[in-house]
Amino acid sequence: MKELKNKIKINGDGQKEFSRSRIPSGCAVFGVINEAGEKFDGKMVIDGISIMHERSNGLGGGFAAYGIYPHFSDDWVFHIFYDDTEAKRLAEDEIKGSFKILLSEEIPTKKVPRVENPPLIYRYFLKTGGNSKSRIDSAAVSGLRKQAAGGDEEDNIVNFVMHINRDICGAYIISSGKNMGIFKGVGFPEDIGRFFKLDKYEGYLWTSHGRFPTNSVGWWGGAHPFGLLNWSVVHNGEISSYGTNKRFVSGFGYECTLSTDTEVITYLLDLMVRRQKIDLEMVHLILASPLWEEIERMPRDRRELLQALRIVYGSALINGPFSIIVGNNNFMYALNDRIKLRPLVAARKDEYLFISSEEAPIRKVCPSPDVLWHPDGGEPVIGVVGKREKKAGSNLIRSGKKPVKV
Amino acid sequence: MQERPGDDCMKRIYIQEEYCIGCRLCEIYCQVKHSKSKKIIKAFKEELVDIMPRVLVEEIGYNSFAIQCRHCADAPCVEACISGAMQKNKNTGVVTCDEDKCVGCWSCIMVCPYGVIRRGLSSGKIASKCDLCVDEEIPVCVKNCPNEALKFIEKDEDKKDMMRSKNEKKK
Amino acid sequence: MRRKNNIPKKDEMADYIIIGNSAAGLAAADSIRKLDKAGKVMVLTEENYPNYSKPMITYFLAKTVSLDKVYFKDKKFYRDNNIDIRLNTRVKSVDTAGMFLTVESGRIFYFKKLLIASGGKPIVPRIRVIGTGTIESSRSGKDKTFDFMDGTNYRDIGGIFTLTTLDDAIKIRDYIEKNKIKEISILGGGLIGLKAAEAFLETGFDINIIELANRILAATFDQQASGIIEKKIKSKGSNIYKNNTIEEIYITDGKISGYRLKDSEKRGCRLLISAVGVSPDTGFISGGKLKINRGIVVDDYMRTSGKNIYAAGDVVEGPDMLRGEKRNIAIWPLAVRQGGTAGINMAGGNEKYSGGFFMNSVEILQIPSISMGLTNAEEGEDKNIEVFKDFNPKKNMYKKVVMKENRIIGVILVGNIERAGIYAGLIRNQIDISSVKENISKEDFGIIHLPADYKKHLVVGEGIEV
Amino acid sequence: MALKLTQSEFETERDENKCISCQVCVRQCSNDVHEYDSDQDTIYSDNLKCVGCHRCESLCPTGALKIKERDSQFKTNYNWSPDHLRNIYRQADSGGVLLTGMGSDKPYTVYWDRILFNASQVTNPSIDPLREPMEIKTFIGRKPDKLEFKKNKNLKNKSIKLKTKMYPQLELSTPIMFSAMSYGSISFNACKSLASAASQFGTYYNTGEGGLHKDLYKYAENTIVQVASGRYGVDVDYLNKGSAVEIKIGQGAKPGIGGHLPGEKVTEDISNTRMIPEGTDALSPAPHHDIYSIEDLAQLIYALKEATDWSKPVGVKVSAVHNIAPIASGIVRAGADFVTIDGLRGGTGAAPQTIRDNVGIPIELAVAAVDERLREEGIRHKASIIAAGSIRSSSDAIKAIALGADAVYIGTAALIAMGCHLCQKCYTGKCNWGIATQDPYLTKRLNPDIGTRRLLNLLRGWSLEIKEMLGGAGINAIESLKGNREHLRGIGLSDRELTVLGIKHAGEAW
Repeated sequence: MKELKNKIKINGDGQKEFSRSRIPSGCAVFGVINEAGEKFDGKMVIDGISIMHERSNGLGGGFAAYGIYPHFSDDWVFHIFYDDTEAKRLAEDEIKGSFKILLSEEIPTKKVPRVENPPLIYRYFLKTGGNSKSRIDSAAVSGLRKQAAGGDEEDNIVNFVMHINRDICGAYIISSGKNMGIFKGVGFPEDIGRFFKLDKYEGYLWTSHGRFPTNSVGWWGGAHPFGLLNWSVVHNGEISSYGTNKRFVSGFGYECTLSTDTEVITYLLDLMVRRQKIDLEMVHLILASPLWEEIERMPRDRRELLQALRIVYGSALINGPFSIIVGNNNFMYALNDRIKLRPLVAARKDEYLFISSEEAPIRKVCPSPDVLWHPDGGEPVIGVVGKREKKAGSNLIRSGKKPVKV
Repeated sequence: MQERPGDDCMKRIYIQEEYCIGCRLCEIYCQVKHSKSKKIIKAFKEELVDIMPRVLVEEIGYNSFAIQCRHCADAPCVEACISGAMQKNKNTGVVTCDEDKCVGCWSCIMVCPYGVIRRGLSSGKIASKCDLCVDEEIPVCVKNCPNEALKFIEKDEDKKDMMRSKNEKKK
Repeated sequence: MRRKNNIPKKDEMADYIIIGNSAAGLAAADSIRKLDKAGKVMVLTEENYPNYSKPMITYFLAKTVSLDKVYFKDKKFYRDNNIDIRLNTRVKSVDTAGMFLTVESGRIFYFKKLLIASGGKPIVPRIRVIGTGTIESSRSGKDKTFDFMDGTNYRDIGGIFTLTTLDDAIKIRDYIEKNKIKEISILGGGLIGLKAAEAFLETGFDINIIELANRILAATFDQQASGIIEKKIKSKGSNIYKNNTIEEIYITDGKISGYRLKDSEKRGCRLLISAVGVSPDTGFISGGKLKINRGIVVDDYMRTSGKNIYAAGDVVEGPDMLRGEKRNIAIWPLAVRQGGTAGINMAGGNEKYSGGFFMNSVEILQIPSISMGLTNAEEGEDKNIEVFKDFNPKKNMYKKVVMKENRIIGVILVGNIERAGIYAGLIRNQIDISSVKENISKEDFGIIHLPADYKKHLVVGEGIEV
Repeated sequence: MALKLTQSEFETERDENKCISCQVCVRQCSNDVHEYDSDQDTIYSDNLKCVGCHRCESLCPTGALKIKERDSQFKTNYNWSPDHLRNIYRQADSGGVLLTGMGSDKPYTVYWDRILFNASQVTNPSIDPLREPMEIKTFIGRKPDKLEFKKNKNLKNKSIKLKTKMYPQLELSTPIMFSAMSYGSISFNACKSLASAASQFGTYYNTGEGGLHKDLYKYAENTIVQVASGRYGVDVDYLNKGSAVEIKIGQGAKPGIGGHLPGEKVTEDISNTRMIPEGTDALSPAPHHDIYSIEDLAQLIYALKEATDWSKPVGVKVSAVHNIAPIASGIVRAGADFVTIDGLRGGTGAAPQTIRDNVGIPIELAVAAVDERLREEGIRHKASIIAAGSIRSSSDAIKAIALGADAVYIGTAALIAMGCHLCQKCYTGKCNWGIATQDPYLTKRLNPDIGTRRLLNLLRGWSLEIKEMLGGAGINAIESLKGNREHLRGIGLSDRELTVLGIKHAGEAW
């Protein structure tokens, strides 16, 4: 593993070097979930995100789709970008060494005028097994991973993804979940959608993102959403606490390779929900924790809980403006920073839950939602698959605020 | 005969002995205040007539304190004054010595238990009697004490402070 | 007996009547007004001046103080406190039971509360007179020959005066001018004698002091102290005759022309001031009505033996805290304090007079001197008397501190009288100074040398309650 | 020996037409520099004794005095600097160790001054502390790896309770505490000022190795008691009085050597507090004689935790030396709840000059290295790091926290707030400002009411500035600054220094 790393160094080109630095971005986010698990094609979400054309500058767009690979629903599917065939070869060696490849194919795309020089885009349907365990536990694994890597399959996947993204130049695993995939690149989101022919896919949960990075270079790997395992995160905003959050997750073995805010948010979510087993309904108490003046007014038990959360997970607090939509196999989770410096709107119609940076996209895809509201700073909006039957009355997990009757 | 320093409602000068550092700046500024020019260098260099400070610093070793007239409620000096020079102002409670009425009989010096009234050697009259700098917002000795040992406070307010600092000490 | 209720118009009525218009009287008026704004207050005085400070008359004589500066209360005092002042009203008798008094003019004044603050009358010794020529008596208009002079008839002899009132001072001043007097003899070297001497020495007269005791200011000074003063007076060319008195007075044309001393030395003298002492002016109280020893006896609340009758000032025999008995201490500060206390009690208050002790301050020819308490005690007289002395005749400095059972009971300061009041405080509050005895000898004896608790009381108001 | 080779370091300039011979300077100078000549009514000054503490200058009512550093008369020699000559003269005179006070004054790079802080423009809004909440509440103590919760499944209202038992924490209203300054090296009034300012502001002060004076028991809640190698004043009550216990292994100004309190300073009151005989030099031994290796430290930490039945954090203070990173890691693994790192420029009451000026490393590099190492080992969250050793301003504090410290200790800064003029003569015990002295004539010069007020103002000022800078960088909670090196940029630093500090150079974007 050691020699592999420096070999790559020699022929790395400027872009790789440059890509290491974090790319700030302001942008648009849009997500839809059908809580009854009913699938719908990508067209709806493409229409939604395209309304917010002005919120991105054409240097990044992307989608996350859940439930699109029913045939391989319990196998891992990796979407990988390669800058060149060399990177593909090296990456595939690694993959062969760790997984059994059920199917590997190029992701079908369509020529779209404003989407230029795409990288090589492949997807692999994999099963763990084979000699995956030995290769991953190699020397390069940091101390903590040993602690976490008690043979838990998902940890191995995390380690493998980090290993590829960090050690093999030109190879980026952009999604590594089950029955889900991330389709992103340089371009306006609606173009990327058409480029990946998303109208051909059907899923019960779609999130999308239009990017407005503040520098010129478009880089396919840097677009949103950012994926790890079943997580997909789209993020509008910029975290002032990036340094602290990055350091915090690195203490638990997460290597921030792609240097985007979204990446660190994803790792925070994975750490909190999956590894620290913190309930989804409580995650906002950490990522956007209430202010001390509110905590001091709470009853004793609640105060003790929140104080403990801030003492232990203070470094996980995401500070600075953000609105994120997080996708996972069975839920969509949206959150605003605790003083709501970025817009976020939510709406419901029958078993559909819409989340968007602006109200217009929701109106476009669903002219008369049952209820539409603006969640408070630090107040999550959660949609869970299977929560509702088709057309049944809504027993939605209501967020603190009473929704605005439309 | 009872001497209570000052009436109960007037601001008085009090001292925290333990913080008096014996620098005598109170005396110096008192002399300046009662000089003609009121300017420190001019007062000391040109007004050769000895301007007596109305506050007196006593010091032995590291113990020292500044003491000045207490403007007592039933002031012995007012009682003993045979010429009516020593008067206690009804409203401000301040005891002052009217220089041109004073005949220099020194009865006030004889009775003042604090010994803070002193003879003007050249004038043959009382030359050093604290007038509480009534025309100043804060007496100059208090204002210029570098260690805030001198305080100018209302009696009750100061009583509360004294009590509080005493409790704090005891607690 | 006059019927009480229908008082004949001619008589007068007041809630409070004060006999005497000096320190004690006006202090009482002041404190009455503090408690009783409405009550009718009347002050009777036999003299013709609204108020003046008796000790200041020697300053008037020495011309350091003009006539209008002799008042110690400002002119508006009576109007401000609505006090009815009656000048030239000498009280003839007091009916303690009927609660009224009669004045010389026969008018009767009823009172609810009476304060006797008549002060003291000068004592004039009985001296044989050898007259050549007749003495013209102003009042009787006939020539009169005497063989003895005493308190009643000394005024008929020209050139013989006492010095206790402003009138005396004015008469003396006029007499000196009229007769171009250069030399003055003073019979009595006590307080008043020395005060008079102080005034005349300031203005350049030659004086002769004739003192019965072996030293001047014998009541309060010891040998060393009076020695300093005597030396200074003699240095001015004046004479002091000690253990001596005047045996005979010679009269020519109704005026004094000389006298012969006990040791038979004869001297020419055209102005003699009798200053042998003062005694309480209680003549107008006929016998038995009030308990009177040397002065009117009062309790701690200035009440006399008569109901609703108080007394204060030089006329009184009050508690002397040092001797533990009642004594007549005729000094200004005590008069003011007693008057104030009496006033408060007369107006319904309840203030206790904690007693006083003798104190005196006099400056003679630029030598200031202060004496207080029992100053004549000497070491060894009584087993627990201790005396500290620092005698420096060359620099005219002397400090004597008399202590009994570790409490200061007497102090004499000559030359350096700085901060003398500290000793007064120690005496008054009978502070035990055993812990700081060695400091007493310090020239700059100050508060920092005092016992800790008393020092704390003075400096920060804590420590012992005094 | 009559010949005095040493030259005076300072010279007092007295403006004759301003000096009114009021003798305030004569009375105030404890080094007897000024002397009044009564016949000529003028005041003379002996420059040799002047230590440059500016007391006379500050109290002179007419501003007639000016104390100036005397430029040395030696021939300029960049190798043999005037200090070297003076030191040798002094040493040739005394033959002893040259003592000095305060922190090193050598011109080593001050990294604080080479680091710039970030601010947000456009991409994220800066937060205005006057209008938005700005949270700088800080917790010091051990943190669990993860939290468990008690959830009652059946209830609808999802009430969740905390299951994990938290370790004891120190709660600070601002990430600034007063560093260890023992009663003995500084006066009781100085200790009282520190204690009462700490309690009023809601932060902590450290007793140092001088024990806890009984009159300061009432500030126990805001006291961190120190256990040093000399064990001065340490008994079970002392341990239970404080809110935290700090084992002192080392001090930035004198790494590797013990404490040195000159005998003149050990008065009766101090000997009671320290439980040592009066007047003896208090020389605490260099190593704790029961800690010769890391496992002994672990034993002492648990012994202290047992003694205080696990009710308060127990931390360890070490001076910043070359292997500070592995040392800190060892300390955390030995069970310490916080690690105090005292840098090269940390102050001291008395220390050999050569050690103070040549031993140890700057706190900036130490904090960066320790934070990095603990992070790599995945134990950074377990314990808090407190940076000490010449934090001179709120910006130093911000940079220390951004480099990885949880909070900072201020010592010299607090003394300066109380009047210290850094004349570096604390060891003489003649501090004219009444701070580093036990002479009652001098200690009364520091009125604790004034001391407390000035310290409160300092804390308040710095806290406001910290809030301004945090807000400027778009952060509204101090937790988001801890270790956030992305907000720091080096200027004029070598690549090597940048990597040690773990920060980019100014000009480089993310």
